[in-house]
Amino acid sequence: MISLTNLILVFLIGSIVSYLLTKANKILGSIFNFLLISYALYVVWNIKVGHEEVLFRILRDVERTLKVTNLGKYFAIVSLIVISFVAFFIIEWIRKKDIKPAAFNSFLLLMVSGILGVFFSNDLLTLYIFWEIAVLGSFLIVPMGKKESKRAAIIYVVTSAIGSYMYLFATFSIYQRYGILSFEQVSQYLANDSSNLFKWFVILFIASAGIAKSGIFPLHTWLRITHGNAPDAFSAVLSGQLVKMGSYVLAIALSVFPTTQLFSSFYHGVPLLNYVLIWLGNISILIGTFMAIRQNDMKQLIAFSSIANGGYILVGLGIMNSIGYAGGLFHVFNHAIAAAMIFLSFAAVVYRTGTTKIDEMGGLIWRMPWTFVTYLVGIISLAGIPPTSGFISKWMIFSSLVSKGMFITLAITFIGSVGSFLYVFRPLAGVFLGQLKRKHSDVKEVPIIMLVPMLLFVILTILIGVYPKPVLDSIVSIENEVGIKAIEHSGTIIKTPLGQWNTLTVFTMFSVGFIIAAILYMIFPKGKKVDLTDQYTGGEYLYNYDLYHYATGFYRFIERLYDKHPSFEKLYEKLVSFFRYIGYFTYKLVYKTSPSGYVFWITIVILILFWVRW
Amino acid sequence: MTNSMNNTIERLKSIIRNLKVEEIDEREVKIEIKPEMVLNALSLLKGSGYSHLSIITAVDWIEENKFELVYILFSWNDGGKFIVSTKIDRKKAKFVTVKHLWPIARYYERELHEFFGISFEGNDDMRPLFLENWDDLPPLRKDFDPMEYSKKKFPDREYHKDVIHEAKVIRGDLNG
Amino acid sequence: MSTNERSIWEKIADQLRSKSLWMLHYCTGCGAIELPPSMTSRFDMERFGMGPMATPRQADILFITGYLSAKTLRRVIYTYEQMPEPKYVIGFGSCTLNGGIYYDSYATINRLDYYIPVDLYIAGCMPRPEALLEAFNELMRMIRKGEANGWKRYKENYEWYKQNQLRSLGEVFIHDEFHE
Amino acid sequence: MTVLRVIAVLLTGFFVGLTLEGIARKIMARVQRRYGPPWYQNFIDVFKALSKRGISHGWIFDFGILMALGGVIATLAFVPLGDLVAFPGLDNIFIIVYLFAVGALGMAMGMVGSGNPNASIGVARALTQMLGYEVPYLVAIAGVLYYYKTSSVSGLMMAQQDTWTLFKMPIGGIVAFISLLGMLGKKPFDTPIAPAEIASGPMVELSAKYMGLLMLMHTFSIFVEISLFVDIFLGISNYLTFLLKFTVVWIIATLISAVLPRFRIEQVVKFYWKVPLSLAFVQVLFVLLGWVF
Repeated sequence: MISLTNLILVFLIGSIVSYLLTKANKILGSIFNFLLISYALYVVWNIKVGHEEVLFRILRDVERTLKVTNLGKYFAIVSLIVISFVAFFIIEWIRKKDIKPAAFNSFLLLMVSGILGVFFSNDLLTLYIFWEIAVLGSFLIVPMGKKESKRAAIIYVVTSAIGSYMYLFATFSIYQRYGILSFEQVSQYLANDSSNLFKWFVILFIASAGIAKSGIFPLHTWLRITHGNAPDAFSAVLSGQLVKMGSYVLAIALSVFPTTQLFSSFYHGVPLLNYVLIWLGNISILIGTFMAIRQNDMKQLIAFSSIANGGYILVGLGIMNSIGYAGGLFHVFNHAIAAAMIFLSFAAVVYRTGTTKIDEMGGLIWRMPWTFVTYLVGIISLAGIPPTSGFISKWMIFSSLVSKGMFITLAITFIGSVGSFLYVFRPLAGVFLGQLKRKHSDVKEVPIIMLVPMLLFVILTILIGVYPKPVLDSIVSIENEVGIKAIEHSGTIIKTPLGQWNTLTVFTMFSVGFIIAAILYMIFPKGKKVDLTDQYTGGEYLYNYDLYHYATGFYRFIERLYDKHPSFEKLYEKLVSFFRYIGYFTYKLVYKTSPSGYVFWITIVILILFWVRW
Repeated sequence: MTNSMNNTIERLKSIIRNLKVEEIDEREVKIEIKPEMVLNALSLLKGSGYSHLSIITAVDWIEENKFELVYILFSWNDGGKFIVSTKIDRKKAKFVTVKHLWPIARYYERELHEFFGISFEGNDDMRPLFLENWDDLPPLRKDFDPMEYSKKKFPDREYHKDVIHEAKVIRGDLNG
Repeated sequence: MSTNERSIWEKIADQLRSKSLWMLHYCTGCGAIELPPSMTSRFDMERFGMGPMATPRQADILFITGYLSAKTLRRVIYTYEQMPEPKYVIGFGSCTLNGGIYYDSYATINRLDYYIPVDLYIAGCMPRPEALLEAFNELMRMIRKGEANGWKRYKENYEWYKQNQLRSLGEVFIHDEFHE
Repeated sequence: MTVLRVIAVLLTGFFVGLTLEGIARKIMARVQRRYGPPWYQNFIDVFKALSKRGISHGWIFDFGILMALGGVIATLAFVPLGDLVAFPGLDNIFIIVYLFAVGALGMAMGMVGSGNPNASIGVARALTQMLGYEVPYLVAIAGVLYYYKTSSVSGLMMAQQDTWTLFKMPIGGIVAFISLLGMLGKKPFDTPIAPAEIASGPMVELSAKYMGLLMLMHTFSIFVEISLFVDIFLGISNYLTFLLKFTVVWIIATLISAVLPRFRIEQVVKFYWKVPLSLAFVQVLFVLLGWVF
C-alpha cells in the first residue's frame, strides 16, 4: 500500500493523465478517474491510525507532517465514498454536451488530492495549503455549469477566501506567538495560555474557515448560487463532500482545541464560544429551512437544505457532550450521503428533461421510477425519518439538547426537522408525482451506469439506518481520541442518559406493519388500474392535463407570511456596490487626465517618504 | 318623468323626426325607432350618461314576419332606464353590431344568434354559447316546436294503460 | 349471475352496504334542497348511516334530484362511471320519471333510466323529506334482498345504454372552446 | 411474549378506536340535536368500504397507502397503553413522533401520486399544519422530559408518582392539548381534509378498499396521538384507567370540535406559532427556574 504522500502525488499527476485520457476518449478518462478514486478509498479505508509521514520543510524548525487521526480518517472515508460514487455516475453523465469533459475530470482529481491532504494534515499550515488546492480544484469546475455559474464561481471563491484568510491570519498569529503549528502542541499551549482574548480570537478565526465553507449564517449566500448553477453531478460532490471540509475545520476548532477546558462553562456546561457558534447554527437552520420552502428551482432548494443541515452539524458539534458530538458527527455522514443521493437524482432528472424548475415538470415517476426511489429514500434520510440513518443523528442531537436544557435551540431544531418534511416534499410532489407533462411522455429512465451509484446509496442509507454499528464505532474511537466520554451502544441499541432505542426493532416493527397492511390489501377486491388522466374533475371534461398539476407556489400560503424577509444576498450586494463606489471615487481622485496631477501626487509621496525617513 | 330624461328625449327628437315615446314608469321610457336610426340613437344615449347596456334581446312577431330587437340602457347617475326597440325583417334577420359601444354586446349578440338566428355584421364571434351540439332550428323562434323536438330527441316513457285518465277517475273529476 | 343467487360474502357485504350508504354531494335539480332538511335534526339521515361524500370515488349512491338537462346528463354519466361498484341511483320527483312539467322542453330528458340504470324512483314534484327517508329505507331493503343491482344491468348491457346516450346527446365527451 | 403484547395493543387500537369514533359521531349528533348513528357505525363503514371494488392510480398509489398503514401500525406498537407496554425499554418519545411521520409521508406520497391537484393542495396544507402544531408540542414535551430526566414514555408515566404532570405543568398540558387537536385533524383544524373547498383534500381519489385502509390508518393515528397525551400528562394508569382517561380526553376533543368552524391554513400556522408556542416557552422557562407545582 503506498504511503499518503505518494497517494497525493499520484493524484496530482493523475489529474494531468486524466486530462489527456479524457481528451482522447471521454469514457476512458472518467473510468480512470473512478478507478483512481476508489483505489484512494481502499487505501484510506485500511490505513492505520497514528501513521505519520513527513512531507517537506518550509519553515526552519517546524516540519510538515501528515498524521492519520480518527477524526480525519472518518471524514476522509465519508468524502471518498461520496466522490467515488459520483465518479462512477460521471462515467455516463460526462457525455452531456455543454461541459468540457477533460478539464472537468482533471480538476476533479486535483480537488480530491486537496481533500486527502486536508483531512490528514497534522498542522495548521499544511491544512491551509491543501485547503487552497481543494478550493482551486472546485473553483475551476463550478463555472462549467449554466450561464450564471461564472458569477457563482466568483462569489464561491470570495466567500471561501474570506474564511481561509481569517484562518491564515490566526495561523500566523499562533506561529508568531508560540513558534509551533501542529495541533497537539497548539492545544497544549492554548490550554495554559493566560489571555482569554487571544484564545477567543484564535478559535473563532480558525472556525471562520469552517463557517465560510459549510455555509453557516454570516457567509451562507454563496451556497444558493453555486449549488444552483454548478454542473449537476459536481453539485452532488460540492454539497455532499466539500461542505464537509467546513465541518471538519469546525470539528477541529471545537474539539481538537478542547473548548470545554479552555473556557469556563456558560450555560449547563456549554462554554460561551460554543454557545455563540450554536446560535450561528440556529440562525442558519432557520434561514435554510424557511428559504428552502420558498424555492422553485429544485437544486437551489436542496442548497438551502445544505445550509440548514450545516447548521445542524454545528449545533451537534457545539454541544460537546458525548451524545451531541456523536450526533453532529453522525449527521455529517447522513447529510453527505443524503445530499449526494438527492443531487444525483436531480442530475438524472436534468439529464433527461433539461430543466431544474419544479413547475415545468411533473409525474416523472411513471418514466423514471428508480430515480424516484433514490430521491424518496434520500429525502426520508434528509428529513430524519426512522427507518433510515437520518433519524439517528437527529435523535442524538435532540436528546443532547434536552439533557442540556437548551430549549430555544431545541425549538429551532424542531422547526428545522419538521420544516425539512415540507421542503423535501415540494420537489417530490412537483417533479415526480402529479400529472406527467406531454412533452415528457417519451422520457426514458437514465442509463444503468448512472442508476448503479444511486441505488448503492439507497442500500447504504437503509443498511446504516438499520445497523449503524460501523459508523458508531468510528465515532466512539473519535470521541475517545478527542477526550469526550464516548457514547455506549451495542450493535443496534443506542443508549443515552435520557433513553435508548433499537434500530433493528424499529425496522422489524415497520416491516411487520407493512406486511399486515399488505395482507389486508391482498384480501379485499383488487382495484381497477386507471390511467393518469381519469381524474375527478368536478364533473367537467379536461383534455389538456398538463395544466391539471399543482406545483407552482406549492406553499404559497406560508410564503405569504414572510414575503418581506430580510435578504442577506441583497445586503452583501449593497456592500459590494458601496466598496466599488469608493474604489471608483479614489480612482477618479488619483488618475487625473492632466500630467500636472501626476506630478503633484508624486511630490506628495516623496515628501511623506522624507518626513518618515523610512 | 325626471327632467334629465326629458332633455335626453328632446335631444333624441332633434335627430329623429317622428319619435314614438311611451312612458312606462317614473324613470322608465320606451322609444321605438326605425332600424337605420338605431345606431346614432344609441350612441347619443351612451353620450348622455346611459353607460350600462343591461341586455339586448329579441321578440319574434311571426305574424308580422318581424323580429323586434330591444336594447335596455340604464344610467347610473340619474337612475333612468331607456328601452330602445326596433323591428327588423324576420327572413333576412341581419343587423349591425354595437360591440364597439358596449363590449358586453358581443355575448348578447352571440346568444341572439344562437337562439333566434339573427346575425350581426361586425361581430364575427358567432360560435354556439349555451347549447351543446345543437342541430335544429334556433329554439326560441316561434316556428320551432319544442314538443316535437323533445319527442324526437328524448324518448318518452310508454305507459301501457292511460294513467292520467285513471288518476282523474280516482280524484273523482270523472264519474268513470 | 342472476339477481338473487349471491355468495355468502356478497350477502354479508350487502348487509353492510345497506347500513352505510354514502351519498354523492352532487345536486342536479330543484330536489337538492330537500337533502339538507333530511340530514339535519328533524329527519336525520345519518342515523341510517348515510352521509354526504365530496367525490364520486367514495360515494355509493347518486341522487338525480329533479329535472336533468342534456348538459347535466353528460356530467352525470361521467360522474356515474367514476363511482366504484356497487353503486345505486335514486331518481327524485316526476321529472326523472317521465319528464314531469318539463315534458315538452327541448333541453331536459324525459326518462332517466334510458341513460343510466335507476334503482328507485320517488314520485312527487319534489318529494318531502319523509318520502326521501321512506325511499332510503326501501333502497336499503332492496340492497339487503339483493334486488338493487342497477350497476350490474349497466355493466351487462353497456352497449344499449351507450347507444341511447349517444342518440340523445350526440357525444358524451364534449369538445368545444370551453374544454380546450 | 412481545408478539402477544403487540397484538393486544393493535386490537385495542382497532376496537377502542373505532368505537370511540362512533361515539364521537353520536356526540356530534346530540350537540346538533340529532339522533345520530349507532355506536358501531364506523365498523360498518370500514368493512363496507373494504368490500367494494375501487380504482387504483398505479403502483405508487398502492405503495403510499401500504406505507402509511404500515408506518402507523409500527408507531402504535411502540406506544405504551397504561401498563401494557409492547417494547418495555424502547418506547422513546422522539421515535414515536418521528415514526408517525413515516405514516404521514406515505399517505402524502400515495395521495399526490394519484395525480389530482386537490390531493396535492390538501397534502401541502396537511404538512403546513404539521409544521404549525408540531413545534409547540415538542417544546412542551421537551420541558417534561427535562424535568423528569427520561425520554421513555412509560418512564414518564411512572415518574408521575405524586401528582399528574397536567397539574405539575398546567401550561404545558394546555399547549399539548391544543396541538393534540391539530394532530387529530378535528374540526377547528381540519383544513387539509376540507370537504367543501378541496373535495376532501388528499382523499379525493381514494375509492373503496383504499378508503377503508386509510380509515383504519386514521383510527390508529388518533389512538397513537391521544395515548401519548394521556401517558405523559395524565398520571399513572393501568390498562382500564388508561382507556377511561382516553375516552374522557376524546370526548372533550369532540365537544370542542363539534362547535368550532374551520380555520384557514394561514390562520392555523399563525395561531400555533403565536399562542401555543409562546405558552410553551413560558412553561419551559418555569421548568428551568424550577417553578413546578
